[in-house]
Amino acid sequence: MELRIDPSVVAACRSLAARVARPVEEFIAGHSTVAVERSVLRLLGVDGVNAEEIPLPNLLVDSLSPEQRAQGVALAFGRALAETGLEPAALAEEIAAGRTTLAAYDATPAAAARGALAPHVERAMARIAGRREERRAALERAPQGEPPLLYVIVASGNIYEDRTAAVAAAEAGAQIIAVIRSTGQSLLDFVPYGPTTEGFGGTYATQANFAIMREALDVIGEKLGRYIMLTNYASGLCMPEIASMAALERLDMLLNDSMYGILFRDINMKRTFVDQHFSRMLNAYSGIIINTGEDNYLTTADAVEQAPAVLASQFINEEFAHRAGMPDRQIGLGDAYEIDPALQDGFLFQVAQAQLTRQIFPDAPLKYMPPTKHMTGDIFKGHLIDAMFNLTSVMTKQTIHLCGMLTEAIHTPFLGDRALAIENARYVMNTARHFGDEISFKPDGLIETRARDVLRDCRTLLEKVEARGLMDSIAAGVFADVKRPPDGGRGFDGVFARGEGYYNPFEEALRA
Amino acid sequence: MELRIDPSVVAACRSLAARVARPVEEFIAGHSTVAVERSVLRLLGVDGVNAEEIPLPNLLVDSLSPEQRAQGVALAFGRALAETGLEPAALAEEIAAGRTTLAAYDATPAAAARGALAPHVERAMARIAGRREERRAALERAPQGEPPLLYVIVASGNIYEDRTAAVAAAEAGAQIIAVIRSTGQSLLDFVPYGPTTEGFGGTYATQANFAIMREALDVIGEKLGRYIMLTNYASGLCMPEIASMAALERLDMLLNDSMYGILFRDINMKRTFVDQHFSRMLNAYSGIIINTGEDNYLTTADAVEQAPAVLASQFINEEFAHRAGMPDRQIGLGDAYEIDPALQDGFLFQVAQAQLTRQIFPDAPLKYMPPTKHMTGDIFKGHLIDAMFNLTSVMTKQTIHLCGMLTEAIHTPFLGDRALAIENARYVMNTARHFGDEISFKPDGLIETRARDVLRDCRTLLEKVEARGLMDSIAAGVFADVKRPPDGGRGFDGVFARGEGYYNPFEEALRA
Amino acid sequence: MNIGQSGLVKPYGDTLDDGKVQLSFTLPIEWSEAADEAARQLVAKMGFADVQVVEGRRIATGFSFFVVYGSSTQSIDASKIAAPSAKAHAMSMEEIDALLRDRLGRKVRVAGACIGTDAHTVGIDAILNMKGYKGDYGLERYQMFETFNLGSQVAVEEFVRIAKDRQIDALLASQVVTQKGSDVKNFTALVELLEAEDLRDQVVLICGGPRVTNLMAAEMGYDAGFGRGTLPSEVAGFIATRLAERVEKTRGQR
Amino acid sequence: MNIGQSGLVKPYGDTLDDGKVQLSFTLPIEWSEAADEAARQLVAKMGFADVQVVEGRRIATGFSFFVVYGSSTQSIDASKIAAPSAKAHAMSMEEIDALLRDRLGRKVRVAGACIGTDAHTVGIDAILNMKGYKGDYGLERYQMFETFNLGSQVAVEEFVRIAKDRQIDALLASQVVTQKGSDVKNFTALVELLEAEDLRDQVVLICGGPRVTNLMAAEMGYDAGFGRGTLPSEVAGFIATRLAERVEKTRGQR
Ligand code: B12
Ligand code: B12
Ligand SMILES: Cc1ncc(COP(=O)(O)O)c(C=O)c1O
Ligand SMILES: Cc1ncc(COP(=O)(O)O)c(C=O)c1O
Repeated sequence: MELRIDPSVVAACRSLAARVARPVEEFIAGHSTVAVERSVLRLLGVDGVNAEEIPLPNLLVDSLSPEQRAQGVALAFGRALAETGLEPAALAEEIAAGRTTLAAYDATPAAAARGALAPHVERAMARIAGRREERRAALERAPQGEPPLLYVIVASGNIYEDRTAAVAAAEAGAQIIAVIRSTGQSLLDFVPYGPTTEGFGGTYATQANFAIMREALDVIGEKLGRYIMLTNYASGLCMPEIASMAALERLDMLLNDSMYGILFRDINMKRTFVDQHFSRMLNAYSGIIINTGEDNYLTTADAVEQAPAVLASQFINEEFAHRAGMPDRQIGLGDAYEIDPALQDGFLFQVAQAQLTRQIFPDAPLKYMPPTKHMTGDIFKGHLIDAMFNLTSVMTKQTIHLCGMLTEAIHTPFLGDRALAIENARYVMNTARHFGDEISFKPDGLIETRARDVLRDCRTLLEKVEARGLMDSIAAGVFADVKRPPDGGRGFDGVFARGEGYYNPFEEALRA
Repeated sequence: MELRIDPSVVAACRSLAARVARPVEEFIAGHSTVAVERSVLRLLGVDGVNAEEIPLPNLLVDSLSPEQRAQGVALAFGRALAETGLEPAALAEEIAAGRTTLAAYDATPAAAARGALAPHVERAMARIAGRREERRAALERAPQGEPPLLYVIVASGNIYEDRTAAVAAAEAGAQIIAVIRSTGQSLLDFVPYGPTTEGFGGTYATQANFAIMREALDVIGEKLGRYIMLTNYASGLCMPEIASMAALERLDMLLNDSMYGILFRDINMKRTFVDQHFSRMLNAYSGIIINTGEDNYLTTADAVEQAPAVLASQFINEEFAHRAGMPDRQIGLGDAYEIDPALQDGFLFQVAQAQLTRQIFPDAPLKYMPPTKHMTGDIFKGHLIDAMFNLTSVMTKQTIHLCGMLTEAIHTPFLGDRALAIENARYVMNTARHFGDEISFKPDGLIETRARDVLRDCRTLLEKVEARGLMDSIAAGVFADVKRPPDGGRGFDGVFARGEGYYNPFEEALRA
Repeated sequence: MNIGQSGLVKPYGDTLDDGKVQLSFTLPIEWSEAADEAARQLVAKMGFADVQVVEGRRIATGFSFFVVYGSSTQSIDASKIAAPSAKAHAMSMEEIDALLRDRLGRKVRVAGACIGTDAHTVGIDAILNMKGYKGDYGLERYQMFETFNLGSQVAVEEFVRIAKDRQIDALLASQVVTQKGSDVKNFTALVELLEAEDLRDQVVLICGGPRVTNLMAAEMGYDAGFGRGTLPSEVAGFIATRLAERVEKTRGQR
Repeated sequence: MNIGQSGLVKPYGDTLDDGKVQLSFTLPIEWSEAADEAARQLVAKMGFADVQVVEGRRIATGFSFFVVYGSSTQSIDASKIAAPSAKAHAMSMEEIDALLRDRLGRKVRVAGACIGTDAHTVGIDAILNMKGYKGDYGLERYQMFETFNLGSQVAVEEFVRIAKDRQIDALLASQVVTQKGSDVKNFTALVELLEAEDLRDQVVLICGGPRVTNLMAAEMGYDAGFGRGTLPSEVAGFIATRLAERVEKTRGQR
């Protein structure tokens, strides 16, 4: 079922993406953010909150002087470690309790700081490597089953109800469980703490919640003889911190897009670019598959028109991921089934787009999002649109398959909705399992022509972006029709230039 | 989306079917049945019931002496017409009232009888031709819309509720309305009379009910600017009578299968063969499209195994229809989507079968039946199976598309079920309207191989039938695993040999 | 069971005891915003709280279709539901044959039919025919059953006559068409006729069909009822156990 | 309307007043035949007659899913439902602009936002943006509207401040997330704050979102509420009519 597309156009798009990313990479190399620094602390073992519920990593980073911050929190913290001889967690507690400050050790030489950090960095790296090895072994013992991998969300707001829902979904056939974050968490400039039981439209992403869910899924996975993957959301103001927590708690995937926060959450672009880079370095090392958010272009604007933008975003996400050291097998590029169900031959367009993505990114674990925007309260109709989506996915061999819910327009999924959604996917994917292998497209027909048009328009778009520069293009509203100024948006004050001697021990360790 | 099948095998099957039908045709030519005779009376204008609810056509035919009957009711009735000078309806009333008998006019010469019949025969033929012309004009004024033509059933048991349901369905997009008969009507050796409001699992087929429905559909069709077709069931003990009534009331289609009654209702085979022939002659002249019942093979046995039997039955039905003077465009051969939804790649097999039928019978208005057997009380799953059926139908360009109901396993359709079913078909057929045109099958792949296997096995089956003779084959259980002895089953006593001078004026008129 | 302290259960949406139920129905009124509101009030009158009309639309002149969610205020003590299954006698074909050989010492004579005007034989065939159902062999395949499959549209009188004439041990009646209660009517007619003919206690009387439950069977005076998805061995197991028990009892009485 | 003599309507399956309703729900119990029976009794307790559990199956350890049909015994007098639509002012863009030009003689200042933490701007954008919705132009395209689209996650305080600062005539608040009643909470907070600031009578106050109804809007103290499928011109028509009325009234008072 190959589309005959021009490989030279694909190659041109890739090299345009590289040229688009290069100047941004230079910016990234010269900057850090409060979130990157907080994640350094988290990796070192700093966790917990003070009496006002402020997470210690925030407390510590916010306590840095501008000069200290420019060198990275690690050096200041390392100095204190060296001088106090405390473990990182204990040191953080001391500082939180006001019994000492990071300012107190400025005179300590950088070398001592590095020395004091080294064993903790090593321990963190080993712990992450251990988690990665756990996953490898578990997958070997209890393979996941064949793709499209069925992915469902849980989102009750209460981690314990979510756990019930997740276990039930796994039993029903789900292969991946995503815990959706509470409304607005991506705009918080800190990560909440502890197990949580209240959230709106989702459950807070906290390290404790990660652990609760991981354990439950390990248990049910063992019972079912199928490893169940766990995923959550990174993109937002805390991308690198969530990436660290996910690494430590063996999440298997993370939503992580190089531009989502900018376009869809009005997060400052510099902040996002720096954050995504470090978070992806961590994801790469943790063996975590990232999921990019191209579906968002389609839910906010017309899906037929946005197709070239989706493809362009995929090229850019791929490029940024490569630059963070990520292999193709961890780059879960996004796409979605969002064409108006009333459009004649809309299904053909969807097949064209899905197959085009499959061919252009042959080794990427593509993430295919279900219809959402055109879902209505008519659950019967919704179930059918989901079925056509399921069919497209199995035909075009998508990898990560988000199961559409018949109640998409109504509420975050009920336990029964999830069972019906999984049943839908299983039925369609089984009855048409090899259909894609058994057909080919009419040469120069509707499907092939559509795919070529999208590819051509994507190239034009990337050329435009390359000519203007990525940051300016975003400012000019080239993507998703939204304009974001380079120094506007949330979290800009958390971006800073790396000073002379800036040190992030994990960056080094991860590059090694 | 052509399957590469061997045309010589198709040709072989056709000539086998011809050889299978020939000896049966000889039998048919030498026999008549009480149902054929009753339909002659109906066409002449005899209708109504006596005080005991016995229809006058039955009363009259049952009153014939064996000798009279062997000559056909027309002669006896014609003699009485000639002698009494009454109109047919009035004459029948006189006989019913006991004021005269058919036996009274035996002495009248046959020529006088023929003469007396002639104007009534002519009037009947003209009326049918008029009905046919009405349909032609209506379709020209308000075309039906493109196939697959959406066909739904109404079956409340009450003709007035059925009318409400039919009009609602037409508004929702239905192009054909079928009124399902009450349980067991096919085993009645008479046709009930008048409008009826009680039936089980369906509504009685009566001429009054036909007229009520026809009128309602003409009105709504006019309003919608789309001619709405009406259909009912002929096969059973009253095939030719229902064919006459349908001709007079401008039904557009009739379920009419050359073997259904034998296999699935234990009606005597000779009775059925004779009845189907005359009923199809009438259907041919009325411009009524017949629908054959191959779906029944699939609901009673395994659909994967029965595929060759379905194809064989289609060849036989085609042959019998041709012999009754029917053009291809009126031969609505049946097929159904009944493969177990749990079978891997079952969808591929369905596509293979549907496309095979489409290619072998390119001009037949194929009738595609929905999943029924594997439908369960899980209406959500059922809706999905129906969606895959709808997709198969539009891909393979079926003509008459029975909309599957999500509540198939539960109740005869509710008004709301029908709306959902039509919505399902419309959505799928629109979003994938030209998908079939845009793909081709892998040469020698699963789909093509399956189609070839079915065709090959059909030929083998027809060879077996031809070798044994059709009647003996049915007796031996070759079809649908049921054994029916040639002289067993219901209605055998209504079959008789045509005597010297047998006369059926409509047979002559229809042949002309 | 995920039940609260009380033992009472409620429908479960995404939180224990939230009571969430999905409803859909048609109302014979023209669609409008007021129709949505009528649907909402109607569902509230049915006793649901937090009623949300998530879909309401015209499906034909004078008819509107609705999808509604609400929270049921009702709950039920699931632990107190008495619905003994007739399928409790899980045995293999070999075990059943052995049981009958040991305890009864002769072949069991079974007659099955689709009674009344019902012509849906696939279900009863699935139980009786050699081939069976979903890989589970039918009664004809058992060494210790002699089966008579009378097919479809068998009048109740005919069925009872055959039971008498052929000295049937177990009668299996099937009903698939349920419209307007025709199934209950026919099933009831069968018991009544058997009682009138003093045959009721002579036979193991079983009914089946997709809408049959064991409870409903008991209420109608049957020994057992089997619903959707029944396997032949479940029926065979029931017959064998019941007959074996009768033999015990008769022995005990002597 | 296909209603009986009484004016009362019931759900319609295939016969007037048969009351047929489809339900589905999950129970937190392990599946068994007794679970089916529990589901049946539960639906009977909800007040339905002729309850049929047509599907019951295990969907996870300790959870079963059911599809049920029953006949509702409830009915409603649809003719007495008072749910005036806010969409009754069907006018074209040209007509609306003309009305405003004639009666108001100045541009109407409109501000819209997705309030609270809600970030679902597609709905309010559909009403405000030039492009509009389903071929119906948005308010920005009208000559007589000056619109301020404040985007998403606008705090109620911020919204009221802007209303004051920019002398807004009509406030449009959107809520798409409804979980745990967050929509009603935010909408109510907005009215209360407007009242506290003595601004309520100064503005035409409108809410919208997929679960909003005009009735609910009235109950919360809004001038109008617009639900799923709203077209911009319906909102524009309402604003224009309401403002024109106010002008009349003020004139009348003088
Ligand atoms: C196949 C079928 C037919 C075939 C029947 C062929 C045949 N020889 O049986 C044909 C095409 C002839 C047919 C005709 C009609 N059918 Co029909 N048919 C069906 C269908 C699609 C499947 C039934 C089936 O075979 N199921 C598979 C078997 C294996 O399941 P089962 O019957 O439930 O049996 C299992 C258990 O219930 C149990 N069991 C059953 N009986 C017994 C008995 C005993 C003693 C025991 C222990 C167990 C047991 O064991 C079985 C194995 O697990 C159903 C819809 C559906 N999907 O259910 C409609 C359906 C049953 N038919 C229906 C109707 C209305 C008719 C007609 C009346 C329509 C018409 N007017 O033409 C006719 C008339 C037939 C008549 N006189 O009865 C309706 C009944 C509505 C209702 N609830 O009353 C249904 C539900 C379709 C619908 N939605 O309208 N039908
Ligand atoms: C697109 C979408 C998103 C996009 C939003 C992008 C954007 N910029 O708006 C993204 C991906 C960002 C998103 C995120 C989330 N979403 Co969202 N999303 C949707 C989705 C698929 C479509 C909504 C939509 O755009 N509809 C199309 C518009 C045109 O329709 P509309 O909003 O109804 O608007 C019309 C009318 O209601 C009316 N109207 C609306 N507002 C107003 C205001 C006025 C004044 C007037 C007059 C009229 C009016 O006019 C419009 C035109 O007719 C729905 C599911 C669905 N199919 O409905 C879920 C949905 C709304 N989302 C949901 C959730 C939970 C979330 C998240 C919280 C999930 C998470 N934890 O990550 C986040 C958080 C966002 C937040 N902080 O609010 C839930 C809400 C559940 C509930 N009932 O509470 C839904 C129902 C999905 C689900 N089943 O879980 N989402
Ligand atoms: C890439 C990506 N990250 C994160 C999110 C969720 O972010 P938020 O918590 O802002 O809704 C999404 C949601 O669609 C996404 O696509
Ligand atoms: C060809 C044909 N005729 C008639 C019927 C209906 O006949 P009856 O009334 O016997 O159910 C069917 C039903 O499926 C059929 O396929």
